[in-house]
Amino acid sequence: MDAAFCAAWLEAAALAVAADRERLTDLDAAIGDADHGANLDRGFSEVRQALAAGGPGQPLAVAGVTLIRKVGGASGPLYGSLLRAMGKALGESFTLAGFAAAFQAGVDEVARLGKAVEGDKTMLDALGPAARAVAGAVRDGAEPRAAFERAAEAAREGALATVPLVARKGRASYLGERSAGHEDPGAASSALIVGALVTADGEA
Amino acid sequence: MDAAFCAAWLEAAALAVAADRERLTDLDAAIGDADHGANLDRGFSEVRQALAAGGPGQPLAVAGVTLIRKVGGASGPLYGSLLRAMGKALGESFTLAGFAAAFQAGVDEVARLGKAVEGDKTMLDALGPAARAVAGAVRDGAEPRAAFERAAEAAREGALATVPLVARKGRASYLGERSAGHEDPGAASSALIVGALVTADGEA
Amino acid sequence: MKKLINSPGEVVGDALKGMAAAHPSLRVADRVVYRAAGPRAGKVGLVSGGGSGHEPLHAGFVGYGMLDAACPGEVFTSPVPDQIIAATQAVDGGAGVLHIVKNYTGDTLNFELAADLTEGVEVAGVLVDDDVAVQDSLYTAGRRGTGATLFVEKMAGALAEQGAPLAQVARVAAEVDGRSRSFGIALTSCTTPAAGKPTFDLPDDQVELGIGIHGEPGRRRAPHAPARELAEVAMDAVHHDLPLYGDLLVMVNGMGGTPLIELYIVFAEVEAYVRAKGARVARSLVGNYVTSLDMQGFSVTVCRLDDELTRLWDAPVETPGLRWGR
Amino acid sequence: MKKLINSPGEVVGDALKGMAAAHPSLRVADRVVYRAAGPRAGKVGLVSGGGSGHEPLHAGFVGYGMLDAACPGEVFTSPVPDQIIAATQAVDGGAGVLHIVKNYTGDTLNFELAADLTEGVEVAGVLVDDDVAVQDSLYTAGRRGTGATLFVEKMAGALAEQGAPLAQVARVAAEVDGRSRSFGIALTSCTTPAAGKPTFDLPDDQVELGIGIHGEPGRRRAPHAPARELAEVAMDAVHHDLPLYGDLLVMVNGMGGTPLIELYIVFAEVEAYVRAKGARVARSLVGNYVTSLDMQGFSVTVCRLDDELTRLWDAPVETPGLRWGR
Ligand SMILES: Nc1ncnc2c1ncn2[C@@H]1O[C@H](COP(=O)(O)OP(=O)(O)O)[C@@H](O)[C@H]1O
Ligand SMILES: Nc1ncnc2c1ncn2[C@@H]1O[C@H](COP(=O)(O)OP(=O)(O)O)[C@@H](O)[C@H]1O
Ligand SMILES: [Mg+2]
Ligand SMILES: [Mg+2]
Ligand SMILES: [Mg+2]
Ligand SMILES: [Mg+2]
Repeated sequence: MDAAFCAAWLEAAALAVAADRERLTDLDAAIGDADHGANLDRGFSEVRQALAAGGPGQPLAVAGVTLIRKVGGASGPLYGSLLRAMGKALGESFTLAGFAAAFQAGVDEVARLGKAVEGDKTMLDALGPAARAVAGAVRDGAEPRAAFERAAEAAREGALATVPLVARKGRASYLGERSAGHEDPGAASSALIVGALVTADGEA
Repeated sequence: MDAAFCAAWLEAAALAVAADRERLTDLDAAIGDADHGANLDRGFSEVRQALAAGGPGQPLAVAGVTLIRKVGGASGPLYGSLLRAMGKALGESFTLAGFAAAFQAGVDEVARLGKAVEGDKTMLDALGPAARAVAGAVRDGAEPRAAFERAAEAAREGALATVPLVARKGRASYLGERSAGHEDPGAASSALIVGALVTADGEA
Repeated sequence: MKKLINSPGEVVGDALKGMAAAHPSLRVADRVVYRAAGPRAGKVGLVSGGGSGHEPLHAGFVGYGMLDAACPGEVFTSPVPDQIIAATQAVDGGAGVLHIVKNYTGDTLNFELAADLTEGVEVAGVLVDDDVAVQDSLYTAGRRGTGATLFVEKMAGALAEQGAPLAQVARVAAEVDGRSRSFGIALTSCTTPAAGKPTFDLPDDQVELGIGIHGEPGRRRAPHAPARELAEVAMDAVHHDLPLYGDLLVMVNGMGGTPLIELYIVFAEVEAYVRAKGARVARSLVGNYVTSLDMQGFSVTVCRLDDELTRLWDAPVETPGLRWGR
Repeated sequence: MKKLINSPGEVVGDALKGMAAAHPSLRVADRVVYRAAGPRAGKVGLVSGGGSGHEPLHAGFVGYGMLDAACPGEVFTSPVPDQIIAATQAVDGGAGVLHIVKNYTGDTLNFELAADLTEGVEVAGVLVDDDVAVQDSLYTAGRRGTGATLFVEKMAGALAEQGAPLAQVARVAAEVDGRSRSFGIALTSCTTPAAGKPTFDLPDDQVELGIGIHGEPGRRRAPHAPARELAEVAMDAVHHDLPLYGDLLVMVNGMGGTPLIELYIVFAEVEAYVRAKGARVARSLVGNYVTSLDMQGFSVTVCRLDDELTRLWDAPVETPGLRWGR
């Protein structure tokens, strides 16, 4: 696996976010401030531009810095830090095990920055299970394709599992009990982004 | 005819205005500022209170001063001046001819103050024909009842005849051609007030 | 209708209670808002008034450098003569009183009646009629008074504060009106408390052009358009009537329900328009100043400045709605 | 959606263009709003910022006696670290810079990242978290920052203007926040330009209690009620958390679409409530100051004053959104 795969992943994630932009914003309207789709779509457009500009650096690191610098809101620095941490941990080429470790490092960074734990009804509820799924696949000696499919499945399940939760972090927490019954927008976008690993792997 | 008739007229006018308050405001919403019903209802409530207080003075004069002092807007001073002029012209008792002359004096006062003429799409388009109808009835030797019925009929027709007109005075004039196709609210309320003469005569 | 009110009949009284409580510099008595400090001997008194629902106009402009008293009527209903008489008598400092009257039948009638009935006070009047959406003709009620009222109150107020005599204050007030033009556009109707429903219905893709400040429908409807185009419609109407050159005072005014962020967007377009005509926005005001209850929309008012008017605009003012220099 | 904009993506940039054109006292560069006069040597610099849509907060409070720079993000989206870093470096007069940050995940994250990355400037921060509608707990994101931000910016700004050192400015800023509480009620949802439709639907007979300033739904719905009762709900919530006594600074703030006349009605009720508790409204502010786009509704913010804070509140301020004393 190599940097080209990372670039393909980011491209696939950008397309997935653009396609579901409205759904993400609607989810955010229900328990937040109705901008999550707009934020991420703006952010990944900037990422595509930054990558197209073709500067130096691991694509994930470039994308991470771009998100941190261009998006704002909660999701900008959080997704930005996820990708930047992954980019830092990965070189030009790496193994699936290396990817799994980098993924976990990124997720840890999100948790550290956001002071959140799984169950708080945030993107972590999709990202955490996804990172563990990749690590599990590595342990099972699975191919990348299978690993990413398991991660995508775990992220989707994790996102859906946020529905009954009462939010303890992010804007949704302001709603208290009323936040229950809605899928967390960040968890939903995380499921899209993790799902894009499968698309990218299919293309590679 | 006497002051008691005037009081009964005002009472009947107050009831008629209260009953049609919403219609008058709706007419005003179409080509004005949606307050004509509220203005007149507030004004005639004050008139009833002033008359109930039972002070001295011709009831029409009392009502006129009350409308001028309490209503505001265009209709307050205009209707107030109409009634005050009539009250000044009439004593404790009077003939139908005296009433006709007083009515015309009041209408002239409205025209003078408002600088309007018939055809400008204002209350004058109902009041003017009504005053002439009473005068005509006097010339024909008619009874008050018949005179008032003719006046009420003339006022109603005059009000309806404002529908196609383009307003040249009052707020409706700001609409230009768009004011055509709507009944003038002040002409509509004039028709109600003149119509109340019939009710009052029936009671007397 | 969803409004922050106790009941439709109490709107004006309750709001005046709040004004009095919020502004120790004001005194409210019998539906008249005065400067708490009272009249100043030898200073011309300035009295204005009109229907309520245009806040901060007029009561919010009572204070040093602007009005001495404001007479608020019911919502969109001119005040009654009693209020105006009381205000006129109370603010006279011996130098006479100027009535600043927006050109509406109700306002002019009630102010005229009041002026006739006020005894012992020299009264002059100025009629504000700046709205170019309305045709000015001998045979109509003439133009409405809208945004320029603020300009007249500010500049005449500054002149009065400087001790100018009544005739001069009245002359400058009329001059400000003569040099000012306005045009307004509504995105939504307002809802009067008494009616409880919007005065007019406007589809989601249309705007009303040439509205006044009482929820009256405008001269015509047009498709909703970007801020740039709406600003151009308004400025074309103004420029057609008052060719723009030299130094201008420009107000982009919200109708009550439009947030400041949108007004700044409109102002950017208006300023660009003025520059393109070779004129200059020398002074400006952006905000909700002459409103129409909860209506969404804006109006632009332009005044052609000269040195004296610029000085009068810049002079200190201390009112709830407009304050600088002290 | 009917708004006075050119396109949803250009809202913030266009509005900043308008601000720059309207206020010669401001300078706008790379999405940061500065005092045109630049930093003053030896004065602590004050930087705030947050999502746009709350105007006049924050950019409207840049000027003498308040902020040195504001960093406006996209609508309801925190600014990015680059803006904050640039602002921090530009306004440093050698005495360090205070970041005034409303407590939202996005705002705190971006300001923290910026503080970490700013070189050569001593940076302190204050977190504003005054909204009692949100439970304050170790296990949640904590209270939101809303109306008290204006109080913090005003009083810390006055202190900085007087030459106080960074630590003291930061301490007083935190004290103002500690003494302030807010509660908000919405009559309607706002519509973000990006979404193009209202964030939530609210039936004509219901209100949202405990809303923030981003169109988030509140803690619960309740039937619409007279202003007196809504004011009581808000004040009960505040009083429950910050018992009211002594001299208070009280702001009745509109959410952007509520006209001033209604805010005065609410203020009258709030003032009566305060009096009934034996406390006193010593200073007040009534108007649209910390808004949520076009939302209709209001919030109340109360700060318990002492002599020092009263002096800081009264000190001269000259910004587009708040001005007195000069
Ligand atoms: N403290 C946090 N830790 C982890 N994720 C968070 C945290 N706060 C918010 N999020 C995530 O961010 C998402 C919201 O992102 P977005 O709408 O773009 O930003 P904002 O909330 O600033 O408007 C939430 O749905 C949640 O998944
Ligand atoms: N100059 C005028 N002369 C005669 N009648 C007038 C004049 N201006 C207005 N009116 C009458 O007043 C009516 C409006 O009254 P009202 O709605 O109570 O006052 P306002 O127009 O001040 O809101 C109009 O329908 C018209 O009949
Ligand atoms: Mg959001
Ligand atoms: Mg009317
Ligand atoms: Mg009216
Ligand atoms: Mg946001």
